[in-house]
Amino acid sequence: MDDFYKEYILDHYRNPRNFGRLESPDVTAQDNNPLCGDEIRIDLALNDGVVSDVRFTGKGCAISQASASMLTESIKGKRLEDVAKLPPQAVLDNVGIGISPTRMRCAMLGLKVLKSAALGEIAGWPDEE
Amino acid sequence: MDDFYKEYILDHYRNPRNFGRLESPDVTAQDNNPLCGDEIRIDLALNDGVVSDVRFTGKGCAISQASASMLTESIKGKRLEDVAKLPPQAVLDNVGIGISPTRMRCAMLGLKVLKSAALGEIAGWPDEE
Amino acid sequence: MIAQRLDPKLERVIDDFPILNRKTSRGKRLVYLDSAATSQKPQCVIDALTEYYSEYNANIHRGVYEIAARATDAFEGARAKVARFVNAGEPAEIIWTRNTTEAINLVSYSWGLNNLKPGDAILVTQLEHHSNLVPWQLLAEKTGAALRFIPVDAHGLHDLTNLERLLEGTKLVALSQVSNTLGTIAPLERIIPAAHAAGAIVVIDGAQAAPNMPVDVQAMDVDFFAASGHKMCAPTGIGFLYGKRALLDAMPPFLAGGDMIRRVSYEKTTFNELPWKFEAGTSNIADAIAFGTAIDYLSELGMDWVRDHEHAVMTYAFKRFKELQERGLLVYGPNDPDLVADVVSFNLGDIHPHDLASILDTDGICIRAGHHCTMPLMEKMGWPATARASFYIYNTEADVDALIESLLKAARLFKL
Amino acid sequence: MIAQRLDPKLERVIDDFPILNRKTSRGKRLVYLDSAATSQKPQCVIDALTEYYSEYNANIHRGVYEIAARATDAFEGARAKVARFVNAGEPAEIIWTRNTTEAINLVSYSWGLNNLKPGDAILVTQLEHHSNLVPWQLLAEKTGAALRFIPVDAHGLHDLTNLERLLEGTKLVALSQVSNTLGTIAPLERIIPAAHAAGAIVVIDGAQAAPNMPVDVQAMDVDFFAASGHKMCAPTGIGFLYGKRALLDAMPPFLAGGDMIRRVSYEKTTFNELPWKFEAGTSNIADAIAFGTAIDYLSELGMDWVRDHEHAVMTYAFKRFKELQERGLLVYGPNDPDLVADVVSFNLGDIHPHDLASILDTDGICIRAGHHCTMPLMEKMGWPATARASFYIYNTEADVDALIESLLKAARLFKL
Ligand SMILES: Cc1ncc(COP(=O)(O)O)c(C=O)c1O
Ligand SMILES: Cc1ncc(COP(=O)(O)O)c(C=O)c1O
Repeated sequence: MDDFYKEYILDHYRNPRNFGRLESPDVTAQDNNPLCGDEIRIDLALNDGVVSDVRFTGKGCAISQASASMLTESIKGKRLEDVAKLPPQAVLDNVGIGISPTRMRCAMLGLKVLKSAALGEIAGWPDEE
Repeated sequence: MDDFYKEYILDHYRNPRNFGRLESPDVTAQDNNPLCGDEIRIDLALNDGVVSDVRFTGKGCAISQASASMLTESIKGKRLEDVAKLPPQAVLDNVGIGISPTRMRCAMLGLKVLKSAALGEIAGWPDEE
Repeated sequence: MIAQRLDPKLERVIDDFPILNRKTSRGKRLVYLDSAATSQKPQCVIDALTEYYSEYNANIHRGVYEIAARATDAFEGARAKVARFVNAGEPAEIIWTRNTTEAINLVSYSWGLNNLKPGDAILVTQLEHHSNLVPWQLLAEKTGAALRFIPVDAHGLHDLTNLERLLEGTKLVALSQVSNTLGTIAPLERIIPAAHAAGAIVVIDGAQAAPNMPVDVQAMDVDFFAASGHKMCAPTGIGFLYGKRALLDAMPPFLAGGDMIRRVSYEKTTFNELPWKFEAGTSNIADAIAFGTAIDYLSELGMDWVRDHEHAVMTYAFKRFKELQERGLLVYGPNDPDLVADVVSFNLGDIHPHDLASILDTDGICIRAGHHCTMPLMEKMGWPATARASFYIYNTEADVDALIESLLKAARLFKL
Repeated sequence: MIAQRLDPKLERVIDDFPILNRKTSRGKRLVYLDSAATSQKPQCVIDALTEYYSEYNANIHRGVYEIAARATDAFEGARAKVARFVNAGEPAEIIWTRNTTEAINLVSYSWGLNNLKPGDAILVTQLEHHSNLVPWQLLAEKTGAALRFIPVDAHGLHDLTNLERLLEGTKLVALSQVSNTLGTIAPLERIIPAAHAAGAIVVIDGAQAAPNMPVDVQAMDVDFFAASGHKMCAPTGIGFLYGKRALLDAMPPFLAGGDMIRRVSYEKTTFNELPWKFEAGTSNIADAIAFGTAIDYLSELGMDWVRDHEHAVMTYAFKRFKELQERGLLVYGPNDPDLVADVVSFNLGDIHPHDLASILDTDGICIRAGHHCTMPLMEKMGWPATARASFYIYNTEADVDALIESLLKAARLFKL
């Protein structure tokens, strides 16, 4: 687990990319992890069904915030319907190293919120689907 | 425990003394043992604070019914205030042999009802006082 | 002591229960015929508790560290086992409760108070356990709904003659799948579709069914199903409510507190998802996990084997009871092993069941005596009390023999 | 591993807890600093369970036979032990519940729904656990009563400046004797008399007090007191509500079912005496009995010793925490061992408590991270989450040392 706290995770945690809010997002979603209180909100701007811009805000652990930050970097230019289908592995590939089961939901929170935004309804936990 | 089922207990069980109701009792009380469902009702006729007549009805095990039957035999002519003070030992002396803890309340039900009648309010379990 | 022609599987089962291999204070073999009140526990279930408390005791759901994760997995894993055991659609449809009683109260408070109004009716049967009667009496009182009864006949069988009329205006039907006093198996295949056709939901008190026969809540199409772990090899203090997700989702929480919330401010609270919405405060973690072990144990035996085994013992018991008819033995209920599950009620001459139970106790035989929490049924039938023997996976024909012998002794003592 | 200068009594205590003598999967000594969530269990409590299930498991109250009598005696004996432990007037004032949460809900449903009306107020504090907040929110919603708060200051201390005004119209005051997030000990000696003078009853959430200090419900003159066995060496799944007899007697039952009735007909039910009126269905027999064993264990240690021991460990912890101030360690709450009981909340630099707990876990150190079921307090204080260490009878200065060392490692990992 100590290996998780790699430099680039700490960097995303302390310097989250795409942090903030969009002035007039086309879709937006927000959720929290009831088990730990971590929160993520994601705003998307769309252009013909394609994600043209993205911002997120949140509070929480390095794992949830860095995962969300890395996720926002990977979706710009993607079609919304593809975003809705992103598998949990996409997050795990982003973070690059093993996540213990107790922290899985920290890692998945950003993806859950992103899917909720894309689907227009509350998505389930990606690791449970 | 087998010794409990002596001839005279069975006799009181099958031929309860003072069984039935008084036409116009001066005091009456009724109770049951919530743990087993045994029931006793006792009617008393009074004369100057002295028990002049007594009847009981009831349903239940040999121990509760025989104890109540024997109890009614022992109180005729007693002052009501003395009846109210009868100790649990009075019942145990009547039945003459050991009662296991699980059956104590069967033995005490009659006395509880009798005390309730004498006190004009619901008496506690005699074995707990 | 135990007859030698025992099926090796049964012999192994008996070996699994440490209490059955002890002697009473009078040096007698324990002949436990009160499993309908609570079952005995196999060593594996006791071991599951010891293991939890000695190796990974920790509070669940919010713990990051190793033993908390292990406890959470075991706890939620046990829920999944129960879900599979009764064939629920998903583990989230299983709510942990203390026992059947709490499960029924949960439905009565959370569904009942919010769905019933004057003019509606609640339909139960005449042979319900107090736990499946009193909550509905109180609910009827609070909501102004009427409480109606499916009658039972002199043999303790359901009389469905007027079922359709009874269902008119009925919003909730609550009944036990198996009667704990007479063993009667309810004709659910007739009642449930009729109830649904009339627009009522169906709550099954499965306290005596879940331990003794295969249960499939989806096949039965019940809306709620309640059972107690302690009657099915699990520890005391843990039971469950199965509910269809759509119903549970629409219901407000019952108990409030930690774990059942999603977000709390001083002013306002939003609630957690299923199943946690209904599980406030620290759960009975160890006993839930050990319930999972009990489910494994029963599943390994196979619930068909359990039913067949009990059927065989009951068949033998009914046969031997016949021999005592001339001594005044009266057997209540359907008196047919095909129509009952694990219990049989009886009386011997004018011996009160409490006296009978005391006499049998001196021979190491444990039976129950009284009203069995079915006072109104007893009153209707005109029985002040009955003696009840109930059989489970570890009971044998030798246990029946011991019972018969002790009954004969009681008859002699009472000069019958 | 453990420092050698250990007081022999403490050494014996540690020996009593099998889990503390095991290693984590990484081969580390288990440093359990999460007893405020749930305590570990001594061998004698585990043995009490094994003994019950192996020797005298039976349903209680209605059983005539030997093991049922033994179980009933042990069960009611445990109730008497709890009564003595908190100095209740009589055992009948102790109601078994699953946990603190259920005990508080019992009061809220049974007393609250029947005694509150629009215009009345319920007074709690700003640092309540969700279990002592959400039930009152729901009660306020159902009855139209207002929910008010005793504020806490930036150190987590109760601000009683406006107590008298807050008490105007208040019918019920509910507060925790010890905060599970900050450890703050509430000034009950001021609040309880003031509440009574204003005509309110007082409900104490004793979840963190009962395990850690002597409790005397009569001396405090509380009306209700709730606690959980699992936080005080007993199994999960058992807790209790103490209530004054006069209040309990006047309250309607909460859960309905077997055991809590006196007489049932199809139409009507009368209820049992205290305490059984409030105990519907089969109780958690084994865990109640083992709770009695835990009470014996704590009583033998002496609750004064427990409080003194924890005070000493907390004193040492606060001292060592100071060393980490320059690395960014922030300690919340009163920061004074005289004002707090068993817990301390903190944060280390910008390391999120979840990350911190994960890192500490790799060293075998178990702490809690998050909102500790006090979300509104966290929000008010502006802390997204905190790390929390809690100490119990088996924790030592060596445990504090291990914690400090691991915090230093985390600081290095996060380049603080
Ligand atoms: C102060 C306080 N109140 C209430 C509770 C709830 O206790 P339980 O979860 O055992 O019901 C806790 C423990 O989590 C607590 O610390
Ligand atoms: C048919 C039936 N329903 C309900 C119950 C109540 O179960 P529990 O006491 O475990 O809540 C029982 C057992 O006593 C039962 O046999």
